[in-house]
Amino acid sequence: MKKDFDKDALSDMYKDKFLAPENEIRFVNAPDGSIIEVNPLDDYFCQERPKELKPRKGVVEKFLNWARAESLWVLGFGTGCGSIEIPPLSTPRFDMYRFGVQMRATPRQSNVFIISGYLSVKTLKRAIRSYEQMPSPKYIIALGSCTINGGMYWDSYNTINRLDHYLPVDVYIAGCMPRPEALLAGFGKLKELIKEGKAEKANEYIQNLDWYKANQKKIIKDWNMPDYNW
Amino acid sequence: MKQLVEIIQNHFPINDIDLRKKSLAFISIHQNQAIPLLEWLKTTHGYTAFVLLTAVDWIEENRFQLTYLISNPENFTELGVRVFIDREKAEMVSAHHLWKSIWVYQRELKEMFGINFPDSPRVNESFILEGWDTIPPYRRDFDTKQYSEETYFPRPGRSTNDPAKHMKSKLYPKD
Amino acid sequence: MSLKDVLTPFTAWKRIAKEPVTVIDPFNDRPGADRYRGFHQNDVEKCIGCGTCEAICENEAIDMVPFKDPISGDSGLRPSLDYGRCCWCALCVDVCTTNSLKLSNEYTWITTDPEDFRFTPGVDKKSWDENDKGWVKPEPNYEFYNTQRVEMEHLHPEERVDSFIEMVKGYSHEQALAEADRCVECGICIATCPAHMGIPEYIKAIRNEDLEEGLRILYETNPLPEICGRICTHKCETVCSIGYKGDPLSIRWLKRYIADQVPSERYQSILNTNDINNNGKRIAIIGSGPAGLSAAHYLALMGYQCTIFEQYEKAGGMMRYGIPEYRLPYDQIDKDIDYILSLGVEIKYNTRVGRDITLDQLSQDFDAVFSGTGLHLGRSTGIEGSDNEHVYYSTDLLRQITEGKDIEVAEHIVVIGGGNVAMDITRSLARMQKVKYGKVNIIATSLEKEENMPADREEVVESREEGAVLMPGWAPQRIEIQHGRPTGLHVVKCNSLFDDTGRFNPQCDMEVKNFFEGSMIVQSIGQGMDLSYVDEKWMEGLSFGPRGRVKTNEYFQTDLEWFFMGGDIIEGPDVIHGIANGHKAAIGIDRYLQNLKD
Amino acid sequence: MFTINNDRSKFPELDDAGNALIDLTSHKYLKLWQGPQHPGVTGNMSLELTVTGDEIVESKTHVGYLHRGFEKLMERRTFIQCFPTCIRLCVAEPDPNEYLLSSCVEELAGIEVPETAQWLRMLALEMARLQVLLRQVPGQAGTFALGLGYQWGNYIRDLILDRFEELTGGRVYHMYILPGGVRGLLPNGFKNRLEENLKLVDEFLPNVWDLIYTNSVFKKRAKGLAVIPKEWIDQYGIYGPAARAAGIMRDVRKTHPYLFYSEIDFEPFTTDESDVFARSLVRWHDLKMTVDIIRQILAKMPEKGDIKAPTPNVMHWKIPKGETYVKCESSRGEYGMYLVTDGSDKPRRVNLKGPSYTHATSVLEKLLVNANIADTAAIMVSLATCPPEIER
Repeated sequence: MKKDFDKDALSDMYKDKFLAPENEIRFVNAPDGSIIEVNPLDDYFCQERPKELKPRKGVVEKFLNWARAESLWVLGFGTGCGSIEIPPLSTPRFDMYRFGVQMRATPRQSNVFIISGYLSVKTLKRAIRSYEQMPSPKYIIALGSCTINGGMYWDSYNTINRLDHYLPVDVYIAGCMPRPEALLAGFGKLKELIKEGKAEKANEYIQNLDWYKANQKKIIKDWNMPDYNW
Repeated sequence: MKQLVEIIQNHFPINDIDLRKKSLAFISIHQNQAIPLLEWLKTTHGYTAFVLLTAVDWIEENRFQLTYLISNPENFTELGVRVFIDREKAEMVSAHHLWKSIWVYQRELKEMFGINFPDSPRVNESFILEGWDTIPPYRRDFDTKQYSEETYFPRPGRSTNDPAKHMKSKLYPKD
Repeated sequence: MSLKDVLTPFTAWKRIAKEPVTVIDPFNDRPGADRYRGFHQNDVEKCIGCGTCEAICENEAIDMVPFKDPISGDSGLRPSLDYGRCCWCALCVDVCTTNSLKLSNEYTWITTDPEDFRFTPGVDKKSWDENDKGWVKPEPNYEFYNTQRVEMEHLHPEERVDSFIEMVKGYSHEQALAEADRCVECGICIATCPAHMGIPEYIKAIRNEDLEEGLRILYETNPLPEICGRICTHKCETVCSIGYKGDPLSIRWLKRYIADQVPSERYQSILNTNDINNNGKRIAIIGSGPAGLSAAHYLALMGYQCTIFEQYEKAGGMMRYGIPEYRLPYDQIDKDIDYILSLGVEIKYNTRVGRDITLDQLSQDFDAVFSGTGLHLGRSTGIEGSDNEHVYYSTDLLRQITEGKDIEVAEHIVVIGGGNVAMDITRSLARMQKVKYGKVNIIATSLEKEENMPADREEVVESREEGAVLMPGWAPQRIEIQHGRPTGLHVVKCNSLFDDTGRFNPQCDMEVKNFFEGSMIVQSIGQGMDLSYVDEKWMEGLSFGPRGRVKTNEYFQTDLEWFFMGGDIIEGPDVIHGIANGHKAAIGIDRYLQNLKD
Repeated sequence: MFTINNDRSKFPELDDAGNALIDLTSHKYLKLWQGPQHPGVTGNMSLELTVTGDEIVESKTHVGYLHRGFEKLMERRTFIQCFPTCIRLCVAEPDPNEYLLSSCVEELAGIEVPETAQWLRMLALEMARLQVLLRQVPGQAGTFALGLGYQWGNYIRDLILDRFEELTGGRVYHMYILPGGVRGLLPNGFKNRLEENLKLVDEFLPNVWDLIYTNSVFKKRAKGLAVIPKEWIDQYGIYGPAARAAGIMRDVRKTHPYLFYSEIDFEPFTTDESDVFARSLVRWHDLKMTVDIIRQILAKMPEKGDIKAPTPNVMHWKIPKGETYVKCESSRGEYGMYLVTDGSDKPRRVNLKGPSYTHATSVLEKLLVNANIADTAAIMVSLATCPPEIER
């Protein structure tokens, strides 16, 4: 599924927006008196385009999908109201660990990103970085009205209206906010999709990267980071 | 509150007195007199706690209202001091020397209303927004719905009908 | 640090023997609470598509989408939800005027396609449609608008029964504001009003205390607001959406409030009718009833020179001669008519077309003719004894009362009829009985049963309050005449009026008889039209539809191009239809003459 | 190659005026960002820390990750539409928002709320406080990696949410207190079920005491950490439990009794230590007191009665021109709303002032200086920062 995309618009979008001071090239005095050049864009980021994760053949892929489905590690980044229902999930009453779901503190260890509600532009920028830092295969679960069509904040100047323009979403859960039970059911649905090999949104993101980047850059005014964050 | 307002009246030219309830009153004072009044109330009348500072945009009158709400922790009363400033030249003397917390409010007002407080610490750093490049959002002439529709791709495909107009078009289209 | 501080935390181990608290099957074991605000349900049969839910939704989550063809009182629209917007606050449920909307207690809906989250509850089948738990509007005393109407003050029955003083006092400023506040601005009523008046707008003008704007809105569609504000049949109120949970809005009294509050001398400046350009065309209007006055008003605004021919000595037609003064005082009729006359409309009184001037003559002297002659002929029951001189028609009596003529008032009176006119004559005669004999002794009988009586409910109640005895459900058989004078009316029980095919075919039980004593009988079972003024030559040019009515097009133009007809002879009978017809005919005449010019 | 300088006594270097002189290009300082991901107790917020070793020399608070522009959005909503909107200001404890908006509107419109509704409001507010404290009290230990109490507390909190669901129809966003009254009487058997849950809290209190407050590790780390001097209370704007931990009685329920709090017998706990431990202790006592208050409310409140005062038609409810400030006590301290109306059917300006506004900015920035990186979470939680309240 390729999204329609205007190449000319992109080149405009890609014009460098200003870089944050901490991302500019700087010189640091080492304790021994030598001067070290630090270029954060080169030193901290990878400048290469991401690659699609091609499925393996036959039984191997099935086995991998089963393994992936039964071990969903969720990034502990609560982006909106919905994150208030994460603690009940991770405590004894609902106990998501029995479904193979657990919270992780850093993107490098996680493969599920719960966008738990509205995303302000400022958070969207961090969410994109976090998402891109997650290793493939990765999945996004979107909670509540806000991620679908703006929800409560449909007319707010600072929150996005539809998440699927900026990040690829595998599963949507209705509600404002969805209850823990609905969230567990959402994990169930995601598992099904993974087992059937249908949770391919991360690859779609890479296929349509330019379209997503253009959308992201349209609203993130100070894009002071490289285009790819992995 | 009435007593206090009378005492203030003897020292400062205030008007628009609104004795809202037993523990709350609002007064208005000229821009130049406001900070001295606050300082005076803080030092001599026990209004040592600062509650909030916010602005109201009276766009029809082309002015901003700044409300300094201060409270007296001894007798549990609150006093709102209104100051009206010109909307075109939105600038106010900073009060950060009076309370340690007030610079945050001033920084927010600078960002969200575009009211400048020269000399207030970190007043030019962005506080809530990031890379905002149009008019400050809390001003009345900023239309948040329009901005949202232009910027954030509302999901298309919805349409609605007004019952009265719909009935007219179906039942008596020619009238 | 003491040893105790190291050891006490280990007491937590005592909980190891406790029963686990985990919900075993969170998908099935945990239905929402009884009040849970889950997904929407709508009873589409109960819903009237008023759109109040859409208006209160702060997220614009609700769209009104077509469900069926609109009918009077039902817009045919139904709310459609966008779950990309909804926040499940249930304000839509709490405000719903018909209580058709509710929330179920189901809460799980998962999909991969965000476009799925749009549906029309009750129309699109969902798994929670049969769910009977969930949020409904809290009861009691929890309303978002006042369901009780502001009571209109009336003269007390004892005060009013012996006089013709107007009995409805009218709203005060506070009452009008309170009543206008109840409107939810759905606009369902507009389609039902024959004149399609801008009801929500003028009620909004009352709320904004801008009565001048209110008057302008009234005159857009209705040039007789004082009159309509008193005696309109207010069909709008029967469909009013807030009437489902309580009383409908008093739309009629609010209209009257606007007209009452604005003094007549300010009308011209408010309505901006000081200078109207005369276009030199002349229109003849037959009859100064509501239809004629309405046509004259709108034609005059368009610049036509209008002349009204009125057979009696005062203008107003049935409004003056058919409606008793206690319901519609004459000075209020004059207020509306005087304003119309101030626009340059001319009335020729005591001029009956067909007697003093012929229609043929009018057709030559004028560019177009509008006829709104109404229903003036009383209709007879045709039963034995109805040709007696002491058996009257209500229309004649009402006219004579208005004219101030001395009429016979017997001590015992029987009125035949259950409509508003029957109530009018009953109550008028009751007043005269009270004055003459000091007591009321009048019986009104009708074919229809109590619940089907065509008269307005309040008329029925007020008649009773004034001492009249109402006997619905009796069919008149014969008037007993002794010594040339009626002594009473024989009736039999009437069981049903219409047969299965809906045709008028009264079924009576001849065994159940009754006798109503009365030395004066009034027949009030409907009126007939009188087209005798139409010359034979033109009569041939007209075609007739059902019930002997002249066929007209949508602009009330007859088959004779220059001849327009409207009001009770075409539609109704009531004032508001007459006004609507007159307005429409005025537009039609304008179009006709414009086309003629081209 | 590098020699590590362990002597940090001269950091940060000060200029002549005594301000910190931080040169990032030297090897002595490091900039470290904490957040905006949040571990569950506070909302999204980031701290820009300048550290030397594991010691913080400068801290800047960055907020705005949860900014939705409520105050702007409410300016284009009618008063009844503001009601579902404003409650989402604070996710963890939405009820004070509902109460503040309602009571502001009622005050300006001159509406008298029925007695039963007022008692029900009190019940909802106290239940909300209970569920927040059930997370917050053990949550403080959670910041020192003692997660067990958090597991216990969250379970009981979930039961309280079940009661909320029964009473209000919502689990987290209750939308219960609306202008004019509340949206429902107590369901049948509610009192008994709530009492069952309160018994669990009774049991929880000594357990969590043994687990946390006698715990040598917790004591060692929390005592003496981030002491707030008494003089700061008014100077910086410190409210609620944080002020009470410094020995200053700040509780709106006592100082400006609203609803029927004057008929309830309670005495908020105060202590003088003013460190993280003391603030946590105050919250533990608050939790105990809340249970007691709820029991008193249940005993005193009437069973039946009107739940809503008649209001004008909410579809076009206009409120006379005016302004007011109403406050109540949230679990974090004084929570106030400043409402300005201009005679139309929409508010002219709404400004919400929560304790976090000062706690998380000027106070936190000040307290973090000289603290360890590992203690930042503990200090944040002890101040009960709630970022949505700051940026709204």
